[in-house]
Amino acid sequence: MAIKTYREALNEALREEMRRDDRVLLLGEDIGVFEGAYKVTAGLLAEFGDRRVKDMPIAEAVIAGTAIGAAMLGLRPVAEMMTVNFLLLAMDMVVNHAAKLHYMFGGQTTVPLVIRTPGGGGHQLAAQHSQTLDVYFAHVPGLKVVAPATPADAKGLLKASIRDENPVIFLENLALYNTRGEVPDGEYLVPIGKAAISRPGNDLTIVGWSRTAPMALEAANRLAAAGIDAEVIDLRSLRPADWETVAASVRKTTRAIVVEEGWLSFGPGAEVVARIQDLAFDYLDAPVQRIAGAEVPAPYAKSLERVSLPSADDIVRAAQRMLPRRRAA
Amino acid sequence: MAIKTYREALNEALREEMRRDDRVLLLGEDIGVFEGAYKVTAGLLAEFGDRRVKDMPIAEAVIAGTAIGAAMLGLRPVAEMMTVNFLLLAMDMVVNHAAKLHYMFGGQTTVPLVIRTPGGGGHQLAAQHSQTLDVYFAHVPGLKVVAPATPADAKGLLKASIRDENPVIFLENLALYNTRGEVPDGEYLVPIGKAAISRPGNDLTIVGWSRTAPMALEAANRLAAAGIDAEVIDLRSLRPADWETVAASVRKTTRAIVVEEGWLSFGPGAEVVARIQDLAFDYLDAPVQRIAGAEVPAPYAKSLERVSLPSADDIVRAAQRMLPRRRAA
Amino acid sequence: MAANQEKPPRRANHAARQPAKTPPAGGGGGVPPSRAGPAQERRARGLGHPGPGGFGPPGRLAFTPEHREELQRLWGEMVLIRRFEERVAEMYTRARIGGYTHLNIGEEATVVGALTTLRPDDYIFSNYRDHGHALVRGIAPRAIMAELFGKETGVVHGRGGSMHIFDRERRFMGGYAIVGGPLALACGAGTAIRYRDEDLVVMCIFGEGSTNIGYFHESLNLAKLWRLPIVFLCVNNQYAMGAPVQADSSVPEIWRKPCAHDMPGERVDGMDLLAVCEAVTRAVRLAREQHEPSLVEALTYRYRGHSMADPARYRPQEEVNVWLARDPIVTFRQQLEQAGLMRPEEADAIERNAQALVDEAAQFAEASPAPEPTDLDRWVYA
Amino acid sequence: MAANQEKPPRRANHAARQPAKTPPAGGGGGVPPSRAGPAQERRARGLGHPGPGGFGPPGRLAFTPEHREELQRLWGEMVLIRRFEERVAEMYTRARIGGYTHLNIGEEATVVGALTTLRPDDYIFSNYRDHGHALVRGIAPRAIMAELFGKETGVVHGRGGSMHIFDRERRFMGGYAIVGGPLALACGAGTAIRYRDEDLVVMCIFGEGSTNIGYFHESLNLAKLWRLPIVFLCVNNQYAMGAPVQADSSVPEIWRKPCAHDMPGERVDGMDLLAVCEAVTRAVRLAREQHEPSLVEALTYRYRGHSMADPARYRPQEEVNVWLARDPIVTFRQQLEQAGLMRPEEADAIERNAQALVDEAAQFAEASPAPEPTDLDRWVYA
Ligand SMILES: Cc1ncc(C[n+]2csc(CCOP(=O)(O)OP(=O)(O)O)c2C)c(N)n1
Ligand SMILES: Cc1ncc(C[n+]2csc(CCOP(=O)(O)OP(=O)(O)O)c2C)c(N)n1
Ligand SMILES: [Mg+2]
Ligand SMILES: [Mg+2]
Repeated sequence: MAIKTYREALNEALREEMRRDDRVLLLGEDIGVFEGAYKVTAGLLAEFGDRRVKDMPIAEAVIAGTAIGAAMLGLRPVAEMMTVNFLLLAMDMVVNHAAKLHYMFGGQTTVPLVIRTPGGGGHQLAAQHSQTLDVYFAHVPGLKVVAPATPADAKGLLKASIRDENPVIFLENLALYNTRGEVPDGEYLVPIGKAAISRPGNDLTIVGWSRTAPMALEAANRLAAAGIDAEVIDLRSLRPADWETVAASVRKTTRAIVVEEGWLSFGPGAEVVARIQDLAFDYLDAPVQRIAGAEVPAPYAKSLERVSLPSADDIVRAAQRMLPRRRAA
Repeated sequence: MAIKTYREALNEALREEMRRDDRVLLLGEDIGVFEGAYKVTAGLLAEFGDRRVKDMPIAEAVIAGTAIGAAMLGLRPVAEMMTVNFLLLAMDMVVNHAAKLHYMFGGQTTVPLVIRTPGGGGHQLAAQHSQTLDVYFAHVPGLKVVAPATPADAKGLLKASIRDENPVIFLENLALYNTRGEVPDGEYLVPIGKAAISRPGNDLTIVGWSRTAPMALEAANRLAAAGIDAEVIDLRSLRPADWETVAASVRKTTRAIVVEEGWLSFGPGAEVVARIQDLAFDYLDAPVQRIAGAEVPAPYAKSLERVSLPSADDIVRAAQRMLPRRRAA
Repeated sequence: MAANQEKPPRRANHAARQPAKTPPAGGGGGVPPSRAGPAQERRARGLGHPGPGGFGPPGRLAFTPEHREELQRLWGEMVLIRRFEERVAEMYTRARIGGYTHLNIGEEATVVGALTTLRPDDYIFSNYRDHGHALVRGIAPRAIMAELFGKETGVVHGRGGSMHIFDRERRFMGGYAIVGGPLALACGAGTAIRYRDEDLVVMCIFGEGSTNIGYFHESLNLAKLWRLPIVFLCVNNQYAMGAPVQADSSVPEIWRKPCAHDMPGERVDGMDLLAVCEAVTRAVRLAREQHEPSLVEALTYRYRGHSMADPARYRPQEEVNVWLARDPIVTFRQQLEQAGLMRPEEADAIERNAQALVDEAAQFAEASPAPEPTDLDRWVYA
Repeated sequence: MAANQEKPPRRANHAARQPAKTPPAGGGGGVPPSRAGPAQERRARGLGHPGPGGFGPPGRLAFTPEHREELQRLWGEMVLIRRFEERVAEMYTRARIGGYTHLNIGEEATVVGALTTLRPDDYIFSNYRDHGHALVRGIAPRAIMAELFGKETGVVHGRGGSMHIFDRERRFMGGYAIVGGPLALACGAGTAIRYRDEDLVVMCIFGEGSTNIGYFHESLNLAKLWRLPIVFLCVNNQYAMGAPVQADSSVPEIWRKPCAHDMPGERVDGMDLLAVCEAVTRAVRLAREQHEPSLVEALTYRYRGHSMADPARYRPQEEVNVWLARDPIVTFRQQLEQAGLMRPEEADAIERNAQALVDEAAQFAEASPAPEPTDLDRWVYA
């Protein structure tokens, strides 16, 4: 066990899986010599050579297609898409192909691949480079969608994703790469589809994933100081999602806030709300609140970008509105 | 006023707008001589010639790009994507470009275009040709997303979409093309963003759009015979969506069912639920129910496809479960 | 380094070794008649053009007695496709088959000539027009027909239907309904082969209309860059739905398009089984032995509409007639008979055999059970 | 009809009319040295290769007294870009500028030489490396710098930043951050021009790494098919982020790629302003007068990393040195001075002027207000 960054944890997972299984290979733009736009693949070309760490032309569709075809022939490709914004160029491969082949070919092929990609805003990268498009993947049966929030989960879930027989979309986040935390050494697997209770509490449930999970935790810690005892749930994966853990929490707390980084309308948070109202209807003391990104293309200017993204402040304020009596505490 | 099919109504809207405004031109695969895969553009090449009805190579990304570039220079392109499944090949153009340019260029350009495309299942077209991907567009600020259910709305909303200054994704549905209804002659515009109450009622609100709106109406008519007086709301557009009309209805009826054709999880129906529980929380007597497509890639076999799609039967059953006392009636 | 245009490699040799090929009858769909002289015309049409690397020595088949059995077998494959597709058309009309259904009728020489060049352990990626490909690959007619009927006994258990035949055992890696998609997947298959250092080949089959979508050049570039053992087989049947080739492609000679990747391209008469077989044999050898991907364009024609739903009114009847006059099944039979390699009784027996297979397939399909609704979500996840 | 390779059109004439161009120094990033003889090498490198249609007569500029003023102006443009970008780098380091910031340093001759060929009513589509393009197009340095600072006074009101400069009035149709995207939009602009029967031209600027994505060939095909008046300007600065051109492109000579569309392609020394200007002038004329789209590949080098975040450790210093020795600003100044067309005092004045503009721009940007948070959702919808 050592303190590592989220980036290092990912790198460790890739390295360990490549050592363990020769079928694992990496595909992507500038992942070799350049070591990845965000340096997640640092050192892997040096260790594994260009047979297994394959730099590809700027052609996202054929990067995804190559991963799918290789997976159909029994390899375990891990493709890096430089950011999720560029994955939009490979949506046909992801949705019409990766997600469909096992089913439409009557179980005769599997597609065991991972597409890793960071999303998220906050770096003034403007409208075409700052999106969080989780719902695009979470909506699609046949895909698994994983979105770790901590270095330990980054490692454990990436290793589990690489070993999964299904296509996994592995959502990273620019704002998390430098975050630090304890990461178990060696063989450490986190099962896909199980939420984590990052902080137990009784007054209120706050649900997040990826970047919004630590944000929720920060808010909960501040709320504790104000006498509000929030339970924080980190979904960890959106497909499958662990609705039972969420519902059980809300049945206990009777109130919930869902926090997501992307645009509010038709985002994954809506599904969380829909599940809560379905599974815990009779327990709810107030409408589930959503905190999300502003519904605008990401602006470049810091003054605008700052207010366009959700923050721990927003969560604290919403919680205090929901639990006014405790506010005075 | 005459009885026309949904297909004829669309054709009429295109014809009228092309006559009215020389800036309107049509782009797409096989829309000219072939008159469109679903014959929506029948007769338009003959009337307007190949300057204005432009057959394009099979290259969805550049079809969308051509529409965007032409719109930036002041034309009003209407692009047909043969089906929404192929629009996945142009997601970058739609999401990273069409939706973003007005904002990211500080208001200096508009992108007044329409992308028309049918979605939907029910024709045994299998996994790669049967999808309903409404949420992909509804989620994106900068786009408008229109989904007419009736021939009259098809005409009135298409005309309004062509005149809109923004990029409009105009969602048609294979199952609707042959449906018939009264269509006002000549200048008939339906404003984007206003839901229709297709049937007033007091016991229950059923919300649908596109293909599920007539399905909801059929169910409501059958429920009426069983003594349940359902109000049917046809959203007509998903972005902007008319949440106030939905909420007002639910405040009256206290119960709601949302019906959508696509996959349940993370579909647009979740947003409808989230809005209802937010805007009408204190009025709700039961959790909002969702009826949606099964979460599977579309199967080819009729025996499977039939059970994978929502139906009026499903709505009737759900309504009867929600209002058990009236069941005997 | 050297460009296509710089190096006239083994073109001369090659032409000498090769029997003259009949260019497709003039005026045939889409290929504008050349205004150049005969030699230039040959080259402009790309017939036998070997590309910079040269495609190596010609294939082995000829109308000679030692090939009698194999030639009859190949003719039989074409007949089987034709009879099968005719039955499919009938069953579609009788609503036994749903969805989109695309036939190989008219394209049999291309289908059989190309696929017969492969080893059983090679891989094939096809598109939605895949029944013929599946038949030649040895998938049982009954399993395909049952699939089209949407039955549990179908080759993919009724989940995929006409456009999505797949057979892992025969390395038939699927029919796909998205134009261009399979080219990208083929790159992945090629990558896996090179990764494991195997001597296998991937054949990827697509139409001429599919060469304008981004996937085409993205895939060719990668295949060349990584030296993937892929044969890109372009079935140029002159139309993409209603669009003649020159309406979609700035360069309607598809064999020339790989020049952007210094990849060899060759055009062949797709109505001539042996010519197709020869050209594809060269391409397969290049891929297998030299890891050199290449493109073969087979000029052919679909006698029916794009799919069963298309009456194909956009084509002049005279054009259709020109191609009908070159029916590959009729022509090949005549050639066999003229060379004394097939007697009428033999032909009849082959015909009867095909007919029997197709009858049996339809009966099997009809009698088979539909998938159980309770199995709806089987195979969503592995 | 005729292929690139069949027809040696006006190549000879053309070469005769054109002054010898220095090929970029050997060993320079990515272009593998040719093994062919000098004439072949010239063609293989594509220098002055006019493509099948020929690019028409050469441009008009030369180091002669009647061009004195214009030549000085062009040098001044290069100097302005250099000084501006240096200031940008400084301001980025001082955290006044955020996001991704890509500089044109080293590419000034290409930028100025190409854009100076356009009329004010022509259209330009650029990419994220757009500061220089915007400056040459006449957008005020202060408006660009304020944009980079994320200020309301920026050319797009701080909404877009470095990668998204836009100026409707100057028909500068935007910088874009998605590789390949602008090529598709340029097709739309070209379509609108043809629709209205105007004599305008669209210039679309992109890097060599962007020629492997589907958009590239989809767009070239459409441009050729519809005869859209587009100049595709490929700024081959040898690297796409860390990838040298031959790592991504099976054909590293980008000028040859349009062969797949029978589109003229030409390679030019991108460090030589007049050469770029000449080649692009021909391409512009082709587009304007004959609706013939074409591609010009300018061989140049980025002296800095891909973006401000990239230390560019993947390039050998010797390679960088070779290109530094050909600095376009130094070279052009020497040429001007040797031809007696610019005195040192004149050069100094131009330098001072650029410096003053940049100083003023930075002050203006610093002093300008940031966008109001309450304006966050302005311009989401029109
Ligand atoms: C990406 C995509 N766009 C459009 C279609 C609709 N479509 C199916 S087949 C076809 C024509 C393809 O023509 P071609 O490649 O020549 O093959 P052919 O059908 O003639 O065998 C089209 C446009 C599709 N399936 N996928
Ligand atoms: C579709 C897409 N994929 C990846 C990227 C990330 N990216 C930005 S610039 C770049 C390199 C482009 O190189 P080149 O086209 O040669 O232009 P240069 O930056 O050298 O001017 C890459 C990979 C992107 N912006 N868009
Ligand atoms: Mg075809
Ligand atoms: Mg570059």
